[in-house]
Amino acid sequence: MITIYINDKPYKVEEGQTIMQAADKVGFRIPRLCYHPKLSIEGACRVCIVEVEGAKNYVASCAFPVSEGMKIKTNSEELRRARRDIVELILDNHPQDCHTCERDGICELQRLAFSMGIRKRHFEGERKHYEKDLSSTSVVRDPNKCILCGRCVRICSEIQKANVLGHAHRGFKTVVMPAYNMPFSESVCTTCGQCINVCPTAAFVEKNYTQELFQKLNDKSIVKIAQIAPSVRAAIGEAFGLEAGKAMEHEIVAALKRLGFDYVFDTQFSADLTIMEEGSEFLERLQGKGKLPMITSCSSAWMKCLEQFHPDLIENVSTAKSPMSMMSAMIKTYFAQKIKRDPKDILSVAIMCCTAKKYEASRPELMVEGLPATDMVITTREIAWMIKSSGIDLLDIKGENFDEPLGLSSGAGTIFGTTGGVMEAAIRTAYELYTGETLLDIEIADIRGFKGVKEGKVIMDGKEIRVAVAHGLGNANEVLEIARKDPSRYHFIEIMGCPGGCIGGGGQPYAGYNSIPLDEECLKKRAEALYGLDRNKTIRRSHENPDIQRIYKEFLGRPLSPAAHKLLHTHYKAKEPRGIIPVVNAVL
Amino acid sequence: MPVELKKVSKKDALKKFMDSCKSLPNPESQLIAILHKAQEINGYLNKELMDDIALEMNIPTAHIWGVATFYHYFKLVPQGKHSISVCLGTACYVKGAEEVLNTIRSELKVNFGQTTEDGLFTLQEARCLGACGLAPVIMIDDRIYGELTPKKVIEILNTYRK
Amino acid sequence: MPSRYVITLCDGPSCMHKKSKEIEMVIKSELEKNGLLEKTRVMLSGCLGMCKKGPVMIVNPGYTIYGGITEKDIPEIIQKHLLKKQPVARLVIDEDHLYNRFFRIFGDVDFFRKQMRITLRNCGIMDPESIEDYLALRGYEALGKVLTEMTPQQVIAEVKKSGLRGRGGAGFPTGLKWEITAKAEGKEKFVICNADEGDPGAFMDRSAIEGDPHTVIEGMIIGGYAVGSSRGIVYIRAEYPLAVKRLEKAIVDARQEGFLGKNILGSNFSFDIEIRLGAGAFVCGEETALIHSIEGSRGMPRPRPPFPSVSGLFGNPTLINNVETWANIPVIILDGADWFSSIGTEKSKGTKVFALAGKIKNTGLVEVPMGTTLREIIYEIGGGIPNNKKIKAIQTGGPSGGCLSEEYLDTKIDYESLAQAGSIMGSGGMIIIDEDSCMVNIAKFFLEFTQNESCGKCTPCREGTKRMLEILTRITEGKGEEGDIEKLQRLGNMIKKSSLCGLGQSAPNPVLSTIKNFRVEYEEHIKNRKCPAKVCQSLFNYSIIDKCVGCGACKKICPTQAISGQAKAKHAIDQSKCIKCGLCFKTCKFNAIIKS
Amino acid sequence: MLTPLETIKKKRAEAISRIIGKGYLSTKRVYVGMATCEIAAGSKGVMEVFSQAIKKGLADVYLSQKGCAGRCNLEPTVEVIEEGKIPVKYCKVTPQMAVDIIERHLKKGEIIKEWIIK
Repeated sequence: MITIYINDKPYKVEEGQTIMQAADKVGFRIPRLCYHPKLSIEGACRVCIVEVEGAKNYVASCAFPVSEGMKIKTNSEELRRARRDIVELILDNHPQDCHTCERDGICELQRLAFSMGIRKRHFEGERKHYEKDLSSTSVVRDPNKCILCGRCVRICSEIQKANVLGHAHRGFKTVVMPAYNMPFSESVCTTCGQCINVCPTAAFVEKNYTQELFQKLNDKSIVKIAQIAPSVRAAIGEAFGLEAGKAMEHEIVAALKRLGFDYVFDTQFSADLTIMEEGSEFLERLQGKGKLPMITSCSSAWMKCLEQFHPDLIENVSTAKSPMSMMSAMIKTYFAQKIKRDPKDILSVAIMCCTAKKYEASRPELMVEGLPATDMVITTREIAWMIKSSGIDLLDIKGENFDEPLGLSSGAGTIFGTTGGVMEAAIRTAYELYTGETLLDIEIADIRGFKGVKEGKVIMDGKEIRVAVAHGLGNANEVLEIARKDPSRYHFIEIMGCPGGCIGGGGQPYAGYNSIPLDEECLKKRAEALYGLDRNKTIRRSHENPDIQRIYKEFLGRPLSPAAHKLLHTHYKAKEPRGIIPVVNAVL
Repeated sequence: MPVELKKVSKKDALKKFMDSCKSLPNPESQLIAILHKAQEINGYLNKELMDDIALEMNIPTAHIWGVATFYHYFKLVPQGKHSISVCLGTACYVKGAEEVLNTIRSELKVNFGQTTEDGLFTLQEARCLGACGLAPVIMIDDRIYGELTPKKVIEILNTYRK
Repeated sequence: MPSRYVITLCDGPSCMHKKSKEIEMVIKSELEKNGLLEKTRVMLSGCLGMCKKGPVMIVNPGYTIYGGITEKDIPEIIQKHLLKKQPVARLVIDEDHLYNRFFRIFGDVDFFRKQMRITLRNCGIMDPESIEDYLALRGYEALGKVLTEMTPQQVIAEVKKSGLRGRGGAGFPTGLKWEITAKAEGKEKFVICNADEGDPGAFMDRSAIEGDPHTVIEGMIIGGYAVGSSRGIVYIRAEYPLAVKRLEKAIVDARQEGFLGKNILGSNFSFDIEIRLGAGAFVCGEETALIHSIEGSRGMPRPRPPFPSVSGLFGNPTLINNVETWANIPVIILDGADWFSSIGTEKSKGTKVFALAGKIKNTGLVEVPMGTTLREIIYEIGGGIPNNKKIKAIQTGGPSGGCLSEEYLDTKIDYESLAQAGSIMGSGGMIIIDEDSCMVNIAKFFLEFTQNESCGKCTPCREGTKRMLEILTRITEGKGEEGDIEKLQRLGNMIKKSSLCGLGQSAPNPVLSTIKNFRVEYEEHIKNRKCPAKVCQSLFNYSIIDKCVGCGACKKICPTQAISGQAKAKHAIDQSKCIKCGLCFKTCKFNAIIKS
Repeated sequence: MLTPLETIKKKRAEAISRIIGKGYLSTKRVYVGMATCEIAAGSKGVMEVFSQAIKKGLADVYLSQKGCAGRCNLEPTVEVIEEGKIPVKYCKVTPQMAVDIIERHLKKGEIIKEWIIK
């Protein structure tokens, strides 16, 4: 322990940390902007500057290490003014359209400006003017709102390792963009939306479909059906000011009904369906029909990543569609028949934690009966806004149940929303299908938690089944490298495109006033909400779900049947442009 | 077709250079040298070349693009037959580089980074050509012209127009 | 028949006084006695610069210098040295400072006489593409000495003792940097020569490499030996093709002679050098940006610590010095730290090269001992201001430096005094500004440069310099507002203290120093809408006075047809058409066009 | 075995004798500035004049290029050096002047005073 002085008072702090880390622990939250605990230190915004006695200039507290006897000032008059001026300079080159901006009220820059006390502007001048990129199905890029903190560039290269974004040009003309300033839709963007999560402003936002949806919800001639992904319920409360970790299952169902949906189904049901198909596929592969290790295919960002960055592994990936697309396929066939409606008259809306699902919905190979299976994908953020905008009080609403016959789910379907969940759910069912016995100890600790790459094993009938779980595309790359080098190391690999799995998806609520995007504590609470829902269920294995048994009996036959193949399975192919994952991370 | 042939050999030359880079320690650090080479071969950098470099050297295209746009030296559009660099170093500035520049601008009707309509000249700014004793100077291709006046500049430009 | 020996006898005033004439007579008679007169040339030379040890003579080939000789010593020298090829050791002196040779050729010219050439000692007197020329000038001897007689620790101690400080701008003690790098742990270590000289108007690095590339190479090898590195990199501007070519050749030659490569000169020390080209980014002179550029990335700086000496290229300890710093090393090793530290001021030792430019008679590169005053440089070396104009300001340190007014002329050149005066040593640009220049415009010029070269990473530099430039621009356009000076100062001070790297931290210097030293000019622009030097185009008009004879030359050259008038009658300028290009003003032979 | 320092000294002796072998001592030495700045000022043409003259039989002249001595405003510069005599430094040399230097100075020993750097 060493002693440092902050604003003249001594504090004992640990050595080897930065001024910012030390100050955080003793109760000084130095203002910051480009800093993110999960990303490399950029030191670019200069908002977190402090005075250090003996240093000629201010130092960036995010990068400067503490040392014995260091005397730090975080709030001197001159420093406050410098910091204020820096934030003003950012504002001076930023559109002044806060009241019409999507991030109004939840914008980090806006909060920062307020807390700096910027009430008068001194240095206004030329502002940047660039084209918005609206080409992507999922992410809208607006360079005018970009303040060049570089968080998106870092998350894209360091965590997701997709390297889609980079700084281009220099100086005042610096812009964050994909290579060649190409439209997002033509780039190697996996549409994961993590850039949106970390962006402090509205330089990245999801492609917004709320207006279209409002319009359709008023259309009396069609049947409006919603499905809700597991992790939406784990996070939507945050958008309404609740602490992370409060599950809002029945409340959303009720809210969606009030918004005008005729039926609200649960993507967890189709998660169970996925387990039936994927589990059976895995057992087939285990018996020599198909390549091992088998890799999951639920995550849309991962699937785009696979096609662009790992086309050599396409055959290893399960052909099972994602739960969303299975649900949509069932809505437009099985359910359409049940309610005797032409699938053309059905609007299938998926409420997802994810921006990549917007891309998945546009994949032509997922069409059913010549129609898009999913008509619209709405993120947690969008639906939260719609609920607020419609004056529906989510916090004080009487909960309702999902509709039948696609609303009942097992606990296995619930935990799909967190990293390791698909694997755990799969093991619960595969074990029984393989051994004929019920797996009793169904909570598999090895593959829970937020370690980048997790490994586990189960013994099925004396056979050791080795599995791996990775979340975030960077970790995915790592686990795939291991598997490439040693193909027999794993039998089954779960990959989720986003850090933490779907609960950390690119469409989840923005971080609150005092929290940071992708904060691990927050992810833990969201995961715990899902694990809690699982624990409270009596049915915790997908194959035990009676509605799953019913749909096979009435409609699909059995897992991997021709009908199931037609509606619940798909295929992937290598995509251009081909992306590069650098061997050495030279991008830092 | 001869045009096609030429294209292939350009690619080959670059490939050969990249192969030699790969045998060095930290090959990815040779990116700037590779871009220099690509520009030398092709006159400017285009998407096709940068894509090739990305795949060959295992460097993301966004990174290559970031580097190519960061440095003044790299050109992203086809260049004129002759490149005119106007030195805007201090010595030249003090001795009237601005006048020279304005003359060239109005004479050729181009700005920095632009190429004349006839494709003959591309105008560029230079930091310091290291010929301060001759200020103000311009460099056309590899040749330096010094102690310029607006009149002299026009005469020089005319010699390239013939 | 060509001579086998050449004896050069110093004929300088001091040696003359010590009887060199008499010695010459003795030499000739001794040669005759030994039958060597035909095969030997005896010559007198100008001062060889070793007056204290005079009389001095040099025997070639071999470049053996004898000092303090008397008539009595001659027979011994002739017999032993010329006949038996054994130099007379007791008379041989090592006093021949490397820097003296330059003056044997150039010492009679005022411009050079006041200078002292250490780093540029060979520039202009040797063929830069000949390693033989360099060897003849005691090249690589320092390397030999280091490898034979000194441990790495001793080399570092010597450099520390010399008091040498980084010549790239900030003046960090070189020996300390070496020591930190030597102590740092890493898989491998790197030695880098920063030759990304980018200050507009400064070209000493180019000149040094073009004139004497081996010195830099030798310095780097010694540095590599001292810190335990085997990989050297020269990062050089692509805009310097000739320097690159000469450096490449020098490296190949040095390799061939065994000065680079494995087991240099039979020692167990190995070292090699590669060249990396820049691609036109001023900010790459900043060491962390330079490292990123070598790594193949955008040349953007990163926060320090960690310093490159601890974690630099590819995360390894990296020693970075600039060209001029490296060029000092061989001299320090050969002539000793004591000698080196006897030159200069208390805190700044040795010499500094300046690129003298602007409104001065003798433009060029000058190398002077630290402690020389600005006045000496400008008037005694530079020859003063041409056309009887008055000096207005001295700009040092390039775009990172400041403008000093006339009252600072007696400032002694060293890191501290220049900083105290409000400028910096920088890499050594020195621009002389006369009364015809507008200081606001000069400040704008430099800020335009740094603003254009800002990498765009940190907010203060990226956005702040832009705003400062906007304010300056409006001042020069006559649209300045009350409070603009204060805004410039507020922004400038904030940028100085808050920016990430040296570029941003020094970018406001030209503005702040001109406000400090020439505030009246700013006020004239803002309050009275006047440019006292008549440079800012918006603040004056061209008009034709009665001196006009109506020759029509102005009318002919005017690009916008703004001038009208009958032949042989006074012409007039239509102000609404005039774009103030100044062509008419330059063309008029009768001084009939004035700025008002 | 030689120490590195001895090796260097040996190499130096060899280098000097090679230089002398090229005629360094017994002739007039002509140095033409060939740095970027000098070339920009036209020194290539000057160099050409000297080297052509030697090719065509101009004897007793040792021609070498050199770096820049720092006299920017006087470039191109040419030095004519004879051991024992004060070196002669010409400035702003044009190819035509180079011809004159050959004819008057190198061949006849006349120092052309008006072209000398002062």
